[in-house]
Parts: sequence; C-alpha cells; structure tokens
Amino acid sequence: MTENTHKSPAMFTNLLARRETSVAIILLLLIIFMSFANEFFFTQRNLLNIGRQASVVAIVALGQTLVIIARGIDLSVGSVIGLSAVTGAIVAETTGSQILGIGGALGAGLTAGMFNAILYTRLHINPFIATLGTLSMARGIALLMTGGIPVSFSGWASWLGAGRIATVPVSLALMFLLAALFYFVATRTRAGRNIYATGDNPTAARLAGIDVDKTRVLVFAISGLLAGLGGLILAGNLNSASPDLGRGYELDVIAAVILGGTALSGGRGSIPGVILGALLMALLGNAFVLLGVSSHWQVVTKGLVIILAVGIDGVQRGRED
Amino acid sequence: MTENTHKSPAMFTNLLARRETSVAIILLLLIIFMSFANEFFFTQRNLLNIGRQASVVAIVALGQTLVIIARGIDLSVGSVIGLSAVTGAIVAETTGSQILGIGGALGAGLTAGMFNAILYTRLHINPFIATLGTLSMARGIALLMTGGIPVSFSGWASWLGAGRIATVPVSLALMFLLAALFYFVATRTRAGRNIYATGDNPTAARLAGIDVDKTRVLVFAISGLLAGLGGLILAGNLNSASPDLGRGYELDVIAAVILGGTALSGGRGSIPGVILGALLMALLGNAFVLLGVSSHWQVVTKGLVIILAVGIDGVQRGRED
Amino acid sequence: MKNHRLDINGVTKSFGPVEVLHGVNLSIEPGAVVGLLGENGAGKSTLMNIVSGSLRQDLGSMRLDGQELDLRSSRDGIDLGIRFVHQELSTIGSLSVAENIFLGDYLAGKGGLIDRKQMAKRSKAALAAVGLEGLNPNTIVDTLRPGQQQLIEIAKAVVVQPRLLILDEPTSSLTSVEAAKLFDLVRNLSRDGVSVIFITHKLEEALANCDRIVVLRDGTLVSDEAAVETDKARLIHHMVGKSSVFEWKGSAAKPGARQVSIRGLRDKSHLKPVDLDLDEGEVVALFGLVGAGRTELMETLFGFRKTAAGEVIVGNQKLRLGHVPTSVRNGVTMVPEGRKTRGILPSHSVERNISASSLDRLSHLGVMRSATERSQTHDFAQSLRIKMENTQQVITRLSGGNQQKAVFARAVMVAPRLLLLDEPTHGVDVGAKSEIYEIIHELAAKGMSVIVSSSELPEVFAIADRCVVFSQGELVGSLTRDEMTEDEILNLAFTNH
Amino acid sequence: NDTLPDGGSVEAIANNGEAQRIAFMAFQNNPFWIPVIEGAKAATKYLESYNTTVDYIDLGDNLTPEAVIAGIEAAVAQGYDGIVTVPIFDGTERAINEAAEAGVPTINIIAEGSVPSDRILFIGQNGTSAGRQLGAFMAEKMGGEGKLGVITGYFGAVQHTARMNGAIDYLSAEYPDVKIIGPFENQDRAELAYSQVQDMYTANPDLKMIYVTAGGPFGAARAVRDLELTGKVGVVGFDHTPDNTAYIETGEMVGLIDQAPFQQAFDATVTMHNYLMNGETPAEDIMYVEGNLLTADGIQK
Ligand SMILES: Nc1ncnc2c1ncn2[C@@H]1O[C@H](COP(=O)(O)OP(=O)(O)OP(=O)(O)O)[C@@H](O)[C@H]1O
Ligand SMILES: Nc1ncnc2c1ncn2[C@@H]1O[C@H](COP(=O)(O)OP(=O)(O)OP(=O)(O)O)[C@@H](O)[C@H]1O
Ligand SMILES: O[C@@H]1[C@@H](O)[C@H](O)OC[C@H]1O
Ligand SMILES: [Mg+2]
Ligand SMILES: [Mg+2]
Repeated sequence: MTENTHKSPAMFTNLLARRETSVAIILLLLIIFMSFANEFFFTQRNLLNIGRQASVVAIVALGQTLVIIARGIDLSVGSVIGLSAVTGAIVAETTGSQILGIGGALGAGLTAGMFNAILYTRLHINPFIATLGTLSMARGIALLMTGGIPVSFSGWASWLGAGRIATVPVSLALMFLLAALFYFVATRTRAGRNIYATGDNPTAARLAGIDVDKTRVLVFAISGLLAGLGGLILAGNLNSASPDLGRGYELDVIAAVILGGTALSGGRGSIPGVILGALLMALLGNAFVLLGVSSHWQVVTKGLVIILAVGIDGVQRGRED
Repeated sequence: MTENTHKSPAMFTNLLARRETSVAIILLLLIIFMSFANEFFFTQRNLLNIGRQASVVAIVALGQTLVIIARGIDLSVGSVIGLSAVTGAIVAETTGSQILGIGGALGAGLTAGMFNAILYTRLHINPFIATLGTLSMARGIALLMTGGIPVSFSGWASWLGAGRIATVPVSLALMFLLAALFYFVATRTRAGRNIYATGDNPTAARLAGIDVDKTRVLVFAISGLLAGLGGLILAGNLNSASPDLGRGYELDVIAAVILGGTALSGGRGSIPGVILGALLMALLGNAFVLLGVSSHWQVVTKGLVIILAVGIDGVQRGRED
Repeated sequence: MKNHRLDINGVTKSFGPVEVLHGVNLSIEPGAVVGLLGENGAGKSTLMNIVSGSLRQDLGSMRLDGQELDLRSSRDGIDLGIRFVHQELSTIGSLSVAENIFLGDYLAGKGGLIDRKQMAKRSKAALAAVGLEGLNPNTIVDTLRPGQQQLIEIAKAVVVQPRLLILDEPTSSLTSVEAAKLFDLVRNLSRDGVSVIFITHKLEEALANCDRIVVLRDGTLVSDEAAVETDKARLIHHMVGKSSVFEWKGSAAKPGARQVSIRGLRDKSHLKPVDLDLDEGEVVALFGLVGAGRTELMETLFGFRKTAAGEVIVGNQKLRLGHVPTSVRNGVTMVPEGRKTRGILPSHSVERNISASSLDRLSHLGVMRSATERSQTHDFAQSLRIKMENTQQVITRLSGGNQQKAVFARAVMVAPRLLLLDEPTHGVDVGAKSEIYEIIHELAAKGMSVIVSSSELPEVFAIADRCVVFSQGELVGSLTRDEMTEDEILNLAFTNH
Repeated sequence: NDTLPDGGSVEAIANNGEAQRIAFMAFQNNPFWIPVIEGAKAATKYLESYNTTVDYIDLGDNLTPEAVIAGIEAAVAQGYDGIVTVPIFDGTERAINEAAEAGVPTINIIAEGSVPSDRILFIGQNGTSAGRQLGAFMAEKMGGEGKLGVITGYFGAVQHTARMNGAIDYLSAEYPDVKIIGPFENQDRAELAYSQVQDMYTANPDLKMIYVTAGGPFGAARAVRDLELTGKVGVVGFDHTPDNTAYIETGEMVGLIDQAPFQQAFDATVTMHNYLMNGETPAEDIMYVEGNLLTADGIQK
C-alpha cells in the first residue's frame, strides 16, 4: 500500500477535494476584495460585527447539520426561534426570574425538537412534512401566547445577545465554543459517529445494533434546543421577543449547512464547513451595506455567489452517478 | 399466480396503502365538516373559488412533482413566477403584442428552468443549492427589470388569471387539463418512465441506457415553464406584475407535492396526489375565512392538518428502514 | 439438546400472504461449521435474519446454548454473541475502517470519548485475521473496493469472538486468495468453539470447508448431511429436485463474421490501450485478479466511463463513446457488477425493471405500449424462471438472486448485438446459473457476441470460446478454447504482479 | 441649488466647519420606498453645497430588525457622522443607543419600535392613530354599521398590528354596530388578499368594507371588481403606490392613506445636517406625520 509514502500531496488533494475548501476560497477572495474596496472593512470592529451577525445562523445551523447528517431536515427552526424567545420572555416576566426565563426559552426549543422527533420516529412522518407542520404550529402558538405583540426581554438574555467579553460579542464567543464542542461530538463521540452511520445507511446502522431512533431523537432535540438558544440570543440582542422573530431563518440556516459541504442525502457533513457557510452569508450582507450596492444587485449577487461557491466544487468533482 | 383471485380486496388494500388516500380522507372529512359548519361552503360558487385558489400552486406543483420524482428539487419556482410575470408584462408593454407578452413570460420561465438544469447537469451543483441560487438571481433580475415598481399586465393574461368559461375559472380548467396531461405523461409515456427510473436509482438508470441528463433537463425545464405559466396567471389575476410576485411559493408548492405522496428521495410520486395536496391547502385557507377562525388559531390549525394528513399514512405504513 | 449452540424449532415466517419458511428445524453444535445451501429465494437469508434478531418469526422458537431466544432487534442478537455478515454490503461509507469494525460498539476511553488509538490497534488484529494486514484502519471505507469492504464486515463480526457467526454469501465479491484466507479464519474460529453458518452458492466451497451441509428448498429443510458423505450432484439434486449441471455445449461463433472491434481503447485512469475483436456468436471471457481492469474496460466501451482514446465498432456502426443511450440504441447492453447499487431500480416493479432498457421498442411516438410491455416482460421473467408472485411486485421483495435475473432479463430483452456481463452470476444459485449459461449459449447461437467478466474459472470453462486475461489494467493474453488451461490462465493473470 | 425642493420643509443651516457624512438607510422591497429614496436623493443634492455628503445605503429587501442593526453597526464602523434610518421593529433600540454612545446620532423615520431609544428625533406616522383615522373614515363611509373585513400583513408584525388594532379598537368603542370579519393574514401578498375577499364575500354577502393594513390592498380591490361589487364594497388601505391608486380612479378603492414619505426622508436628512452643525436637538423629539388620505375626490388632509 502506498498510503504513507506521499502524505503531503495526498493531504493537499484531499483538502482540495472538500467542499469546505471551495467555500473557504470564496470567503478568502471576498475578504481580500473587500479589504481593497473599503477601508473600513478590515477593522476589528467591523470583523467582530460580521462575526456577531453570523452567530445566530451559525449556532442554529450546528444543530441542523447534525439533523441533515442523520438524513433528516428541520424546517421548523425559524418558528422555534420565535416560540422560544416569546416563551422565555413571558416566563421571565411572570416569574421575575432570569434563570427561569432562560430555562423557558431553551425548554420551549427542546420541546419543539422532541415533538418533531416523535412525529418522525413514532408516527413515521417524513421529516420535511413533520417539521413544516411544526413550523406553522410553533408560530401559531407564539402568536397565541403574545396576542401578536412583542414582549420585552432583557436581563441575561441581553448579555447573551448583545454583551461583549472584552471586545468580543458573547454570541460570537458562544458560536466558536459550540462549534468546537460540536466538532468534538461529531468526530469523537459514539453519539456523533452513530449520527453519521444513521444518515449514511439507516438499515445497515440498525443491523449493526445502532439505535437509529434514539439517534434521530437526539439530533432533532439538539436542533430544537439550539433554535431555542438562537431565539434567546436574537431576542436578547433586540431586547424584545416578537412571535415573528426568526421568520424565514430556515432557508438561511439550511443554505449555510449545505454551503458548508453537508450532503442532503445524509452521512456526510462537516462542522467547520457550516461555520464557513454562515460566515460567508454574513460577509455578503456586510459587503453590500459597506459598498452601498443597490439591493436589486444584492439579490442577484447573493445567488451568484452561492452558485459559485458550490459550483467550483461541483465542476471539479464531476458527476455523482 | 394468484393475481386475479382476490382482485377487489387487493385493490382496496392497495388503495389504502397509498399516501394519496390519507390526504383524500382528510380532504373528504374537511369537506363533510365544512358542509355542516357553513351553509355557503357547498355552493358551486364557493367550490369553484377554492379550485381557482388552488390552481396556481397546483400547476406549479405539477412540474415540481416531476422534478422531485427525478430526485431533484426546485426552490426557484417562487422567484421564477415573479420574473416571468414581469418579463411578460414588459414585453407586452413594449411590443404591444399579447402573444409576445405570453411568450415572454413562458420563455423567461423556461430559461430559468434550463439555467437550473445546466447548473445541475453540467456544473454538477446539487439542485438544492443551484435552485437556491436561482431563487435569488431571478428575484434580483426581476427587481432590476422593473426598478421594483409593478408593471400593469392585462389582456390575455387577465383572461388566464381571472377569466371564466361558463362559470368555471380558466385557471382551474387549465389545472385539470394539465393534471390529466401530466398524469398521462408520468404513467404512460417513455419520458415519464425515464423520470421515475432516474429518480429511483440514477446509476442503474444510466447503465440501463436511460439518458438521465436529458431527463433532468426535461424536468427542470418543465418546472420553469410551469412557474412561468403560474406567473402569467397570478399577474393576470391581479392585472399587475410585481417583481415580488410568488415570494414564498416554493414552500407551498413543495408541501403540496409531498402531501400528495411524492417521496423526496425520488422514484416515487403521483400526479393525482399533488392535486389533492394543493386542494387541501386551498381548502384550509377557505375554511378559515368562511368559519371566521380566530386569527392566531389559523396558523396553528394549518400545521396540525398538514401533520395529520401525512400522519395517518405514516402510522399505517410503519418504518421505512 | 443441552450441548447444542443453536436450536431452531418449527420456525415459520410469512411476508404478507406468502409463507416463505415452513416450520424449519435445525440444530448446531459448538464449533460446527454448517453450510446452508438452497436456490435463490429458498429462504436462507430470511431464516438467518430471524436467528440474528433482525426479523421475527411468526411461529416456532429458538434456543442459544439452551437458553430461550427472544430477540427484538439485531441489537439483542449482537449482545448475545450472534454476528451476522449480511448478503448485502452493510458498511458505512463515510466512516473509517476502524469505526466500521466497531460500529455501534465503539470503544470508549475516558469520559465516553471514542478511543481511536485503541480501536485502531484492535482493528489491526481483526484486519490481519481476514487478510487485510496492510490496511490503515483510519482509511475511509468509501474509497475501498467491494471485496475489501466485505472483508471489513467480516472483521467487524469477529473482532469480539462471537458464539455464532453467520456468513451470507461472503465469498461472492472475494478473490480466491481472499476466500482462502477467510476459510482459514473460519477453521480457527471453529477450533475456538465458534459455531458458523455459511451460506453460499459455490458448492465446492461448501464441500471443502463445512462439517455439515443442510439444504433449504422452498422454505423447508430437505437434507442434512455430513460434508464428507455427500457430493455436488447430490446437493444439486436436493436443491433443485433434479440433477442438472451445465456443461460446455460447443462454440456458436461464426469465425470471420466480425461483429465487434475495439481499437486502442483506454480510459482516463489505469486502463492500457485495448484491442479486441469478437465474431458473431462468440463468447469471450475476461479473467483477471481483482483490479485487473475488466470492469473498467466494459464500462469504457459501454460509454459509462469517460474514454481517453480509442474506437469501438459494433456491426458497421462506430459507437459514440461516452454516451450509454447511444450504445444501447446501437445494440450494446450491460449487466453491471453490484446489483443493488447499479443494477436494480428499487422502487420499481419487476416488470419495469425488466423493460427499462427496451422503452424505445415498447413505445410508439413516445407512448408506452403497455400490453406488449406486460406480455414481453412476463415471457422473459418466465424463461429466466424468476421466482416471484407476479411481475407487478416491487423488485426488492425478491430474493437477491432473482433480482439479478431480472437485471439480466433487462439486458437480454433488448436483443443486443454485444452483451456485456460483469460477474453476472454473483449470488445466483446453481440451478439459475446453469440457466443463465444456457441462455448465454442460446443468445450466442442467435449471433450475439458476449463479453463476460468472471472470477470463477469453472464459469470460464463452461461458457467461453476464448479467454482474455487482464493484469493491472493491461490485456496480457488471449487464449483459444484449445489453449485454455487453469495454469495458463492464472499464469497470465499474474503477469504484471 | 439651495432652494428647497417641492415636498421638503426644513432648511439647512450654513456649514462653516468640516465636511460631514450622513448615512441614509432604507429598504427596497416594494414601491413604497421609491419616494423615500427620492427624498433622500433630493436631500443629497440639496446638502451638497453645504459641504455634507449623504450616502444612500440599501438594507435589502428583507424587512427585519437584524438588517437594521447590521446597517447601523456598519455605519458606525465606517465612521459616519450621523444616521437616518427606518427602525420599524422593536429591538433596534440597542444598536441606536450604541451608535449614540459612539458619538453617532440617529434620526428615525417612517416607523420605530415601541421601546424608547437615544435617537434625537422620530419623524413618522403612529400606526395606531393612522388606524384610528382610517377607522373613523370607514365608519363614516359605512354609515356607522355593517360588516368590515380585515386583512393584515403578518400577524406578528408590530406596525401591521398597530394599524389593525388602531382601527378595530376605535370602531368597537365608537361604532359597536360595525361588525369585524377576521382578521386574516395575507403575508403582504396581493393574491392572497384577492382570495380572502372572495371567501369573505361568500360567507358574508352583506360585506360592506375591507381594510388591508399592509401589503397588497390592490389584490382586494381587484377581487371587488371581479365580483362586480364596485360601489357596493370598498377597500381601504395604505400607501399611494401606483398599483393601489389605480383602483381609486375606478372606484373599488375608497380610501388610501399615505405617510408623506418624500417629506419624511428629506426633512430628516436636513435636520440631521443641522444637528451636526449646531448640536441642538429638535424641540419635540417626535414629529407625527398625519396621513394624507386619498379618495376619489382627491387628497383630504
Ligand atoms: N421483505 C420482504 N418482503 C416480502 N417478501 C420477501 C421479503 N424478503 C424476502 N422475501 C421473499 O422471501 C423469499 C425468501 O427470500 P430470501 O431472501 O430468504 O432467499 P434466499 O434463500 O436468501 O435467496 P438468495 O440466494 O437469492 O439470497 C423470497 O421469495 C423473497 O421474495
Ligand atoms: N491499480 C489501480 N489503480 C487505479 N485504480 C484501480 C487500480 N486497481 C483497481 N482500481 C479501481 O478499482 C475498481 C475496480 O477495478 P477494475 O475495473 O480494474 O477491476 P476488475 O478487473 O473489474 O476486477 P473487480 O471488478 O473484480 O474488482 C475500478 O474503479 C478501478 O478504478
Ligand atoms: O409603512 C410601510 C408599509 O405601508 C409598506 O407597505 O411597507 C413598508 C412599511 O414601512
Ligand atoms: Mg439471500
Ligand atoms: Mg469488476
């Protein structure tokens, strides 16, 4: 076997062959371009802003990545963000306790995730439809809880959403922390490996004695929980929990996951990739504002960059069947 | 062989085992319930209204069904509706020709579909990402073409969107016509066979001599074309083509397809099913208004019914792996 | 009773209205190696699925070492030391070799984290036991060829010593060297008291390596004999109810009636330029060790794989290379290696699986002629004796061998001029095998040229007019029927090694 | 060059110091924004001779508080001296306060969140009072009784809810004989408004009036025309965009209120310039803009 003889070129080819790389390249090119195009771009303040803006999508996308690796999909995250924010705010308001408020938000997210999991594993409802149903229900419940009117939400949630440690936004720090944790979970724990196995070949995983249902419950629960955390951060950042919060996030989140090289067909996916994906999307938004590009061109360019980032990879990889 | 001995019970079990059936049952229950709950529900006029309301989603969903059966997905349909409407309106306005306007709208849809197809088959970009990119680009181009200002669009488009033949809305008639055509194509033609085979196992299909790339181009082109038709109907109905038209339709359309029993994993799917799915969604909207369901409950109920419609089927079918 | 490892008592199983196992009884002693034989669809895999816990019997009971077995999932079976290497490849492509070996039972170190070092170390030992000593346990399984993946599954089954090891057609994707290693392993395990149930369609293998051979026919156990007291003919008789083995029927080739010529064909990776001609009715076997380049040659000439250079003429038609649909239209079809991944359309009925390559002929102006399709596919299914309820059945409900026959029917129904068969009898039972040989012979007699890749020498001798040998991507020799001897073929195959 | 354009009402004070940079940030998702942008452009031209540059920054077509915050943060990072923006959501206060702390003042236009912030001025319409204004108008048109269908944009959107409740609360207090049908959510889609009007009429053949609080009033008007109810059922909504005003002429739309968007944009920008010159905060920190109500008889103030 020649495995070890040409280690570095092999590693290099290997690196080039990964989707993450093509996203990283686009990201880098964009950073270089922006550094020349706008003097304020490469300031610490602006870079930290971009990081903070990426953090909520990235955090929610971490959970989504696991769901998709396990061959599921969670369309409900956007609504669950809203439901959790609202629940946290109301609990904090009625009990006067910050801890209970945070617990309420995370609890609501977890509950929604478990609900999705039950629909999938017990009622055998296709996750796309199950979570589409939850998308509507969660938002409806958030509306019922608030009567459609935003509830103010400050205290600890604000610290999560708007606080800074030295100059680094708390939510950005949290994103990196969670990314490290998830990287670890995905690659180094039994649960993580079971997630890959379940998504790659559910039947084989089951025959190997893996509890695929438990694995599915786990990923949906995590996705719900992180959507809850996302809701907390967003509401904290805004000091206000609106039932409308998070509307449409599901597409951004899923786009970040797929940009980062996770396959919708399951079994494959990368945690660093999803962080790159979320950063790319935030960077694009920032770039347009900095360059003052007309919003009509923003919309076109955004589409183009998404296609480009994945296209480089696709052309090089060739057909899959 | 025992094929013919127990024909009727077998047919019955067969019928029960289909996803369409569970959607049909929910639809029926809803119709029965509504007939008692509201005196106006079961009037010809109201039923025709529901049909008209379902028609655009249903027509666009017919193309989406083929795409999904071939193991693709087309997220761009909502934006393509907008782009086509705007193109048709501008062409009709500048040339003064109705025919050219209609051709422009359909042509824009077809072009967008072909663009998706090229991204997928030539650049090997995953259809989810490719069409997400097109979603953004098509919307952006529509905005650029109009500067964000709606263009008025009447003439033949109005007839498509708001006309009636006797009392039957033209768009509803068109929906049934197209559904019949697509049913025929899917089940009785060579092209239909190729679509199912491509989605079921692309590698095996290719080795069997099926031109999977041509098949993929075909389904994306059809999906784009029908989105163009959808844009024409919507704009005609409102006499106005706004670049914003069709925003968010992709989720409704995909939901109708999946409600109707088409599997996201490809190879399986039904044309009658998708019509049932679209009708169910339109019926829900109609029921809310007729019954005056209190506002926030509308959102909750919608989610619940979606879950229910598929849940019946899931529970009965059991696990898939 | 007490010193039986496994007792199966009256196990019955139905799928829907069809009963596929009728009260099977079987006992196995510790350390025994039992061969389980039977035609495709006889119920072998189903019985083993029940023993391992992945299916549940309708009636009957089982005991393991005297203990009543009540298995609810394969997990329960695994926990009791029952390891089942399935007929279908069940590796997880995105995980490493070591992770596959410890799939579901990863070794954990401190704090529940996977202990990669320990897993790699212990994997190495298990890999060595199956003859993969050189393989790096951190390799991602996707990059390995099917044979290696199969061996990894076996390594997974024996990494912790099981009480009962079930091997369902483990040798179908292995080379003879690899298979020999496997049998060494089986003997060692048997010596340590592991009981082994071994399913195969290769009778020689069963006779040489098992203590006892039992035969399942149509869901009933029809014989149970010591290996030394039986022989091939008897076993075939038990399996199919009659004694028929296919023998060389003479050549159907029309010398000089050139039908296919391949010139300087190579792909973009490891194939060296190939020149090869076939006459009408000629059957050419491709032989080679694993990785020799047979699959690549066939896929390249079929248009499935990109061509770097060369030309292919079939009839008088020069093929447009790199485009399968035109190849099929010009009379070339292929039965690929890997039934599940590249052969069947899993959600389609048997009928539609069979007709998939003939849609041109079965349609008029793009509209399918359903009645013709139905009757023709039905005829082909019958003539290949595909065991099924009817042609409307979903193909995945058929046993593996019958699925393979349906894919075979698909390729033949086109009435091609050149038929490419890549390991066409993988997982096919003896009866069906000789039927397939018979059909190949008949097709050749009608003037069809056939290229068959085979790893089994008996198969080569049963059907080939000529044997072309590949070694490391290069065509190293061509032997006529008269020149063909086992030694000569093997010698050539090792040319570049 | 330094004459006020039509529609602008605030004069600039002379700049004897350094050049100033103002960031004007707005969205662009529907025609409503066109006069807003025109106002900003007019201010840009007007202030040129006062040594102040105004950069128009497009916040995109997705109206969210996150987009506003990202815009403000970017403007502060780029060292603008002042910001004029459209923080139509609760939750944008923090970013505005942080900008103020960093020495960058903000003026809000069109609509702002319900929580107080350190902005120096808000020019815009109060959703609740605009709703009340329309409520009174509709009650009068309906003769104080009958059925009123309500279609709102998004159930959770603050501005939409304020406009909706402004009217509903006023009517239930003053005109108990007006019966409310709905509200129904049309997600700013004209085609949904169309279907909802159709369905409302099916269930309520005695429908008199329809109130659309946000996007797509012309869809409702179109439905009225297709049902041949012109003159019997009227539609009331917001914004003098071309697709809406077309139905005033034909009679399906009986009232359209606007927000004087050009004036808001222009005045706010010039006021910001003046503040940067003299550092004096405006006397009132809220300037409510009364809606101009457009009816078939022309504009009523
Ligand atoms: N999941 C299933 N549903 C319905 N029928 C099935 C299913 N699995 C197997 N069968 C049927 O049960 C019978 C026995 O199949 P089984 O797979 O046990 O055969 P086998 O002896 O292993 O054959 P082979 O040698 O081809 O692998 C076949 O007729 C097959 O069609
Ligand atoms: N030395 C090699 N270099 C590059 N690729 C190889 C090599 N050996 C094998 N392969 C790859 O392994 C796969 C199977 O190889 P090939 O087609 O050469 O084998 P074969 O003669 O058909 O034997 P088998 O199918 O039994 O493995 C091919 O995809 C080929 O690319
Ligand atoms: O008030 C405005 C609303 O009327 C328009 O439709 O969208 C933008 C809003 O701010
Ligand atoms: Mg079997
Ligand atoms: Mg091969």
